[in-house]
Amino acid sequence: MRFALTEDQAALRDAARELLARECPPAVVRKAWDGGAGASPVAAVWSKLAEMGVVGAAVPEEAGGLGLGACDVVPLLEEAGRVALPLPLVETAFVAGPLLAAAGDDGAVERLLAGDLLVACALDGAAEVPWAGDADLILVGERPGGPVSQIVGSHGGGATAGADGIARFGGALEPARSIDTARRLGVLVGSAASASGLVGGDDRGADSGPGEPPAAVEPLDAPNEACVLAWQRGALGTAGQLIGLSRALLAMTVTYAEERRQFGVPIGSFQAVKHQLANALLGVEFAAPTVLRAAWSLDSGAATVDRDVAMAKALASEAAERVAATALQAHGAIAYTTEYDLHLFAKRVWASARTWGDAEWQRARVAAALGLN
Amino acid sequence: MRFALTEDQAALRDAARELLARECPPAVVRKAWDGGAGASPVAAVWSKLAEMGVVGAAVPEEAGGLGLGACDVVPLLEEAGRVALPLPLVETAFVAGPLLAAAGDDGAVERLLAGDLLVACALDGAAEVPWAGDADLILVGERPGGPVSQIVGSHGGGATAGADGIARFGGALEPARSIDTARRLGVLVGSAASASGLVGGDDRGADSGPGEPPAAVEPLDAPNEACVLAWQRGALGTAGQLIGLSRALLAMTVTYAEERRQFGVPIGSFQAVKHQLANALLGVEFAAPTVLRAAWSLDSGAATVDRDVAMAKALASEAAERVAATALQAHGAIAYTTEYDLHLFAKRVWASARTWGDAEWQRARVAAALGLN
Amino acid sequence: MDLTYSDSEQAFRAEAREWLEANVPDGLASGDTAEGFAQHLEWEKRLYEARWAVVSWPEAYGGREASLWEWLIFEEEYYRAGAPQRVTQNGIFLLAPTLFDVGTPEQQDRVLPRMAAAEDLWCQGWSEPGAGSDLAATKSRAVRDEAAGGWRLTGQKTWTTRGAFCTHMFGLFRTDPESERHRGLTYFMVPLDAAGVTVRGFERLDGDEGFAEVFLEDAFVPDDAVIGEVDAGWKVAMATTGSERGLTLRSPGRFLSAAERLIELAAERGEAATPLLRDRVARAWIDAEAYQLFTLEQVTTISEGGSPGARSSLNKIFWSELDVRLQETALDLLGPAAELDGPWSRGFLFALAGPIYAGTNEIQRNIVAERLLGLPRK
Amino acid sequence: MDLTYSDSEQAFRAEAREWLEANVPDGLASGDTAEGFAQHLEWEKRLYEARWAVVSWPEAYGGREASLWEWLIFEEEYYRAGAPQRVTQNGIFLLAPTLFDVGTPEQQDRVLPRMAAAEDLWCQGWSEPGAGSDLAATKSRAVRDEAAGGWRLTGQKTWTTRGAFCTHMFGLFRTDPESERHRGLTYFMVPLDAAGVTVRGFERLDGDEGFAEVFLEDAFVPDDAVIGEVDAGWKVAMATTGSERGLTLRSPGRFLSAAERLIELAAERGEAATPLLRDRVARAWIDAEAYQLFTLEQVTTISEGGSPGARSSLNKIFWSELDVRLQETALDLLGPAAELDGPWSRGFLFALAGPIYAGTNEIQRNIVAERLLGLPRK
Repeated sequence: MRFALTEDQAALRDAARELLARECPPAVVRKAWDGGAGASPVAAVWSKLAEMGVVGAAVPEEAGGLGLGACDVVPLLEEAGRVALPLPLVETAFVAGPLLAAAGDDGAVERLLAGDLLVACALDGAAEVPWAGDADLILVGERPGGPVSQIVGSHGGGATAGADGIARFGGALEPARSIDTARRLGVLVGSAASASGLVGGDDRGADSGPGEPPAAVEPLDAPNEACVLAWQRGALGTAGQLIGLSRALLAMTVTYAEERRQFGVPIGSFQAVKHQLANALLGVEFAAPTVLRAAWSLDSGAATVDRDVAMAKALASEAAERVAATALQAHGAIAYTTEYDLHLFAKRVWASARTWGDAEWQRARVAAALGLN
Repeated sequence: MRFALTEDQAALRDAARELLARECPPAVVRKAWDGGAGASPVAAVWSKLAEMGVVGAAVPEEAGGLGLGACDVVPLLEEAGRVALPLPLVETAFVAGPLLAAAGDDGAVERLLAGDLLVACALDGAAEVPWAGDADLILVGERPGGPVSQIVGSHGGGATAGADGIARFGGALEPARSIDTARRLGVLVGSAASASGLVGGDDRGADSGPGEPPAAVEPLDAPNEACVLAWQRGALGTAGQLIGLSRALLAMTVTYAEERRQFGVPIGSFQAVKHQLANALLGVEFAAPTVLRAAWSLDSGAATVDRDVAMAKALASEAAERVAATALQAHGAIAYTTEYDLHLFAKRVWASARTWGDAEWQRARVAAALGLN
Repeated sequence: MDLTYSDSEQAFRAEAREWLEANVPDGLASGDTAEGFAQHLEWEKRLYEARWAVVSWPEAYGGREASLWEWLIFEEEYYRAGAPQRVTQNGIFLLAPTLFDVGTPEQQDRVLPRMAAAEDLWCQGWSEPGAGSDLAATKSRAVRDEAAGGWRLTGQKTWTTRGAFCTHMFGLFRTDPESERHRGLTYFMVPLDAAGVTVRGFERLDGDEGFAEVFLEDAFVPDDAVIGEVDAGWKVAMATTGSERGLTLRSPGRFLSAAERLIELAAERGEAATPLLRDRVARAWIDAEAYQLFTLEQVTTISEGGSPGARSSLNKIFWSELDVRLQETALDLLGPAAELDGPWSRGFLFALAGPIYAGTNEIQRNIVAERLLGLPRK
Repeated sequence: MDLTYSDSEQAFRAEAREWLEANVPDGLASGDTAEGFAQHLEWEKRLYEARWAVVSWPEAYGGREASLWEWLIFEEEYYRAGAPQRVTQNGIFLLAPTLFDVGTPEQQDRVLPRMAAAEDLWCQGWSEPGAGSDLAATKSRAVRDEAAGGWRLTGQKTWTTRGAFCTHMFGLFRTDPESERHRGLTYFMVPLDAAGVTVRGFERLDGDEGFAEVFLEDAFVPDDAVIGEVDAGWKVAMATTGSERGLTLRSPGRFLSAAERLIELAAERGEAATPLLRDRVARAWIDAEAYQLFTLEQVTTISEGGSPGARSSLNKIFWSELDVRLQETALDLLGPAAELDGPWSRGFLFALAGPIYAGTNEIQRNIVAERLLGLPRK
């Protein structure tokens, strides 16, 4: 029994942290708000992550990746959260990487490893697709009614950017404005329905319902099990990112509370501020171990993995939302402006807490696993 | 439009407050913990309330009462809460008084007015009957599935105390220990079922299901409408009591926080204590007007009365539970002893918040009224 | 106890409802953008022409001398009709009550009619970079210019709502350079086109240019720009916060109508509106009702000559936190669609300001604890 | 990362489970009543005889030299088996760690075996009427009696758990009469049958006589009753709170087993367990799991030579508030039956003490803010 990162895991995480701190300060995040993944300093961050092996970290060694497990990768995703990385690292590196490899799509994997493939996911039947505006490939699927998630795949193919791949959906994907502009949100028009008609994995031969899949959509040749794992990685990776976002928001707020003086003292010396921040920290510190445990469950093929991932995402979502609210309140008016960096992190929290299953939905999965429904 | 007590209402309330402060200090409440309603100073409180007209306040004038409405009586019940009156004033004066009058049971009304009749209620199908140990008459009924409450009646008759009347239920009523011993809890044995077989009001002729009513149970000859109103008065009166209990707990805690010094200052000067108490007050101050409004709705026969009562009980229950928790925490260890008076009030809160419909159940009624289910 | 409206109040409601139904415009851009602000000004002028801009003011200034009850009714109808935000509100709700209380007749006649007609547009100049919650830390100063018969203002105000679109500002300046904290401050009115005044707009959380910084460098204002006594600005500013007109009552109508929209949203969301979410919707509606009832109690008190005093802090805490909970519930009903820039996400971001501005809720809780409960300051 | 138990740990678990299944008694009265305490003492002696009383202690003192992991396993099995409360716990978890750290070998040999065997029964004497949260306000004093080779203790201790049933007390006394606050305090062990000591039991919230006041009047204790240096009692007492053995880890097993019982209760309640209540049950279970995982992290740190330090305050806040939420959920599941004096209402009343004792959660939050987040004290 040893519940802590290995030295190797910690070293890799520290290297990623260092790279991201250097390459992706808030000024770079702001570039993505305006120009997306293609904006020059943003694209460079992705290249460096690819060079370092982070983008291909979860791709099996035989497919050219680092072949790392969730216990290795989730700490990296926390680091991505810590800088509010304005790129789909969870979706590309953690969801798509192993899934495309499982589907045997060597071409896509090669591009992914080279840093030439950005992936967006809409795996819960929702019409909103974060990162769609920058994606070369979009994974579409349905939120599971039962305990096992189905993954539905479609890849745009070709090295062209988003628009081309999207056109092949048949349906239209219209750009939409997220509160977090960096997320380059797209909305599948007329297509929560049409997307959910595209059943992939082992079910792809089944009757696909009223909407025939548009010809250009290629089902993903991945086994059901790989699809289930991909969904779990998406939720878990997002939970990890939320932990990182929370830690960044807390750090920012503590620094401000030490510096900002009102009534002749630092505002951080007021007990009301102290206790609010203590509560915020409490949420994060008790969510973080559940995230790491879920990673272990995923890596070790534990029977409880679905429940463990659900618990982790539920706690991480709630913790991050509390941190965001507390951070804003402790800052006061200054954080209510977009000139201050806090909003870059807080908006990512508000958006991602509700994707990959929000807290209540994930708790319901836990309840089901406990026989409570 | 004028949302405040009239001068008369305020004067009556003040008179009751004065009487109760004088006659029912915590030392008297403690007597009831040991000896129930019969203990000498406790019985005297009831006599004085009867003399003052409080016990018969809601009985129509033509039946010998004061003929007052809910807007007059609810403030009195708040005062009863303020001293943690260890007697079933809500049940006797507010639920039973007008109901027995509506049923034309002159004998019972007469005894009630004279202060010779204590009434317990189990109107929600629960087996637990607060105040049963002291009751001369027990009203039994079912919690409504729909928006209209059914009242099921049975009176013990005779001037004898609880045990005799109870025996006439057919089923057994066994004494049970409540966390609030003053409530003289009884449990209907084998009889959530048998009690709910006794359908009263207009439905009393209907098939009463598998369990025939025991012969000794006399259905109450009151119209359905009177039964519905009785249920509403029970929930509303309890809400009022909870407001009074909350105010007493708050006052007690503020006094202590001013006096108790730790770290060289009054503990009430710590911002953490201040904000917890401010939150507790907030709950009470926003619950109280909903209680008064529900009283108005009852008196004016508003179509929204059921919703208004539900909202009042929900908010008053939650507010009181928060106050009780805050009061205990702010006091610390001293309030965790039965030698200190706080527990007399807190335990009444914990018990009565969950009778006459707890907060969640009452909110569900509001949701139903809003078309939310 | 009487929870019914009189015939004349009901007639007032009917008149307001009818007019609003016929006149409320649709699809205005946000009033906190340059384009939207212009659109909202047109609406303000329409309100003024129909005498709905300042219902509780004297007729001479464009009002209807409405009672507080009628004001509440109007607000209820206003929100019920989904009418636009009031871009004039900081003048009407913050400056005007002070002028009614302590302004000279000349000041009232000069300022109020143009304010009502949305000819002069007022923003507040309370906060400074170093003075947010701690308003008494105000550093901006006013130096006497005896020769010119006025004052020269220097300093920086910030987080000034819609400052970039307004024509005038009111706020506190330190007139006694030796003074500290609450003493030696004076309440000024400043035209933003005065020489030495620079306004820079900047973005709020929702991306609208709703804030401004106002830089003053030796900007001249005449003596009649001072409200109340020189050096007594703190008292002047605070006097009206607890008073009738300066109650800064957030209209219950706002939250009641938001709760109704939330109920509609829950209905639209069908199965996605789980029992837990429906319970939260019911809570939001109940809280809006409780807020309404609390307000009715307060208005009764005021109508009978009382003052809400520190109880207005309860008011502020409750509405601002109720608003956040309500908007959060909407986002959770929307799920993944919550991040779309739209009315609900904007409502959420807007609500987040509530617990911060007009005295943070931490300050308000101190007031509740110390002034209502009587807990010791130290 | 390795979340599996070794073969020997699994064997340890199996042995503990088997023994507990065969030996755990049923239907003991509360250990906080005179009758129940006697019953619990019998249980303690049985635990001791089977060497389960103090698993982590050296074999010489009746332990098994169990690792922290094994201790966690034992606790998990203990709660899983529904075994009785440990009436000896204040000695074992509060005094013993201090003796292991700074006691003399003579003190260890004299005190620990009898503590393990439940022959001496220890209660704590921290709080005084004027010193609750503010332990440094301790007024009870010890005066040197050079001739007799010891100290004379005078003062009053209170809120002493099970004091009326114990034989010994440990606590702080002021040995330097000139000293203030944390200085000049000394850590003493006091036999409660010493001349000059009077114990008065009184009721806790649940009606059990679980508390006592201890009055000392010139009670004599010899020099070997002092733990650590004279006047260094504060340091002695605090040193072990952050250390391994004095971690005062609340065993995760306790909350995991309570959460399991809650799930059973929800099942029993059928329809009355609404979706909202079921969600709260799931929350309680999730929180208990999170607490378990947090503890595993802490034990990993400690096993590798680290110290949890101020992080143990996170621990205290979390378990105590989780416990209250869990018990409240049970009461809400029970509805009108919640007021019955029974295991759940007692569990609720017991849980309410959690945020108060062992440093109120207000104090703990200060520690978290100041020592973990680094916020300024003043």
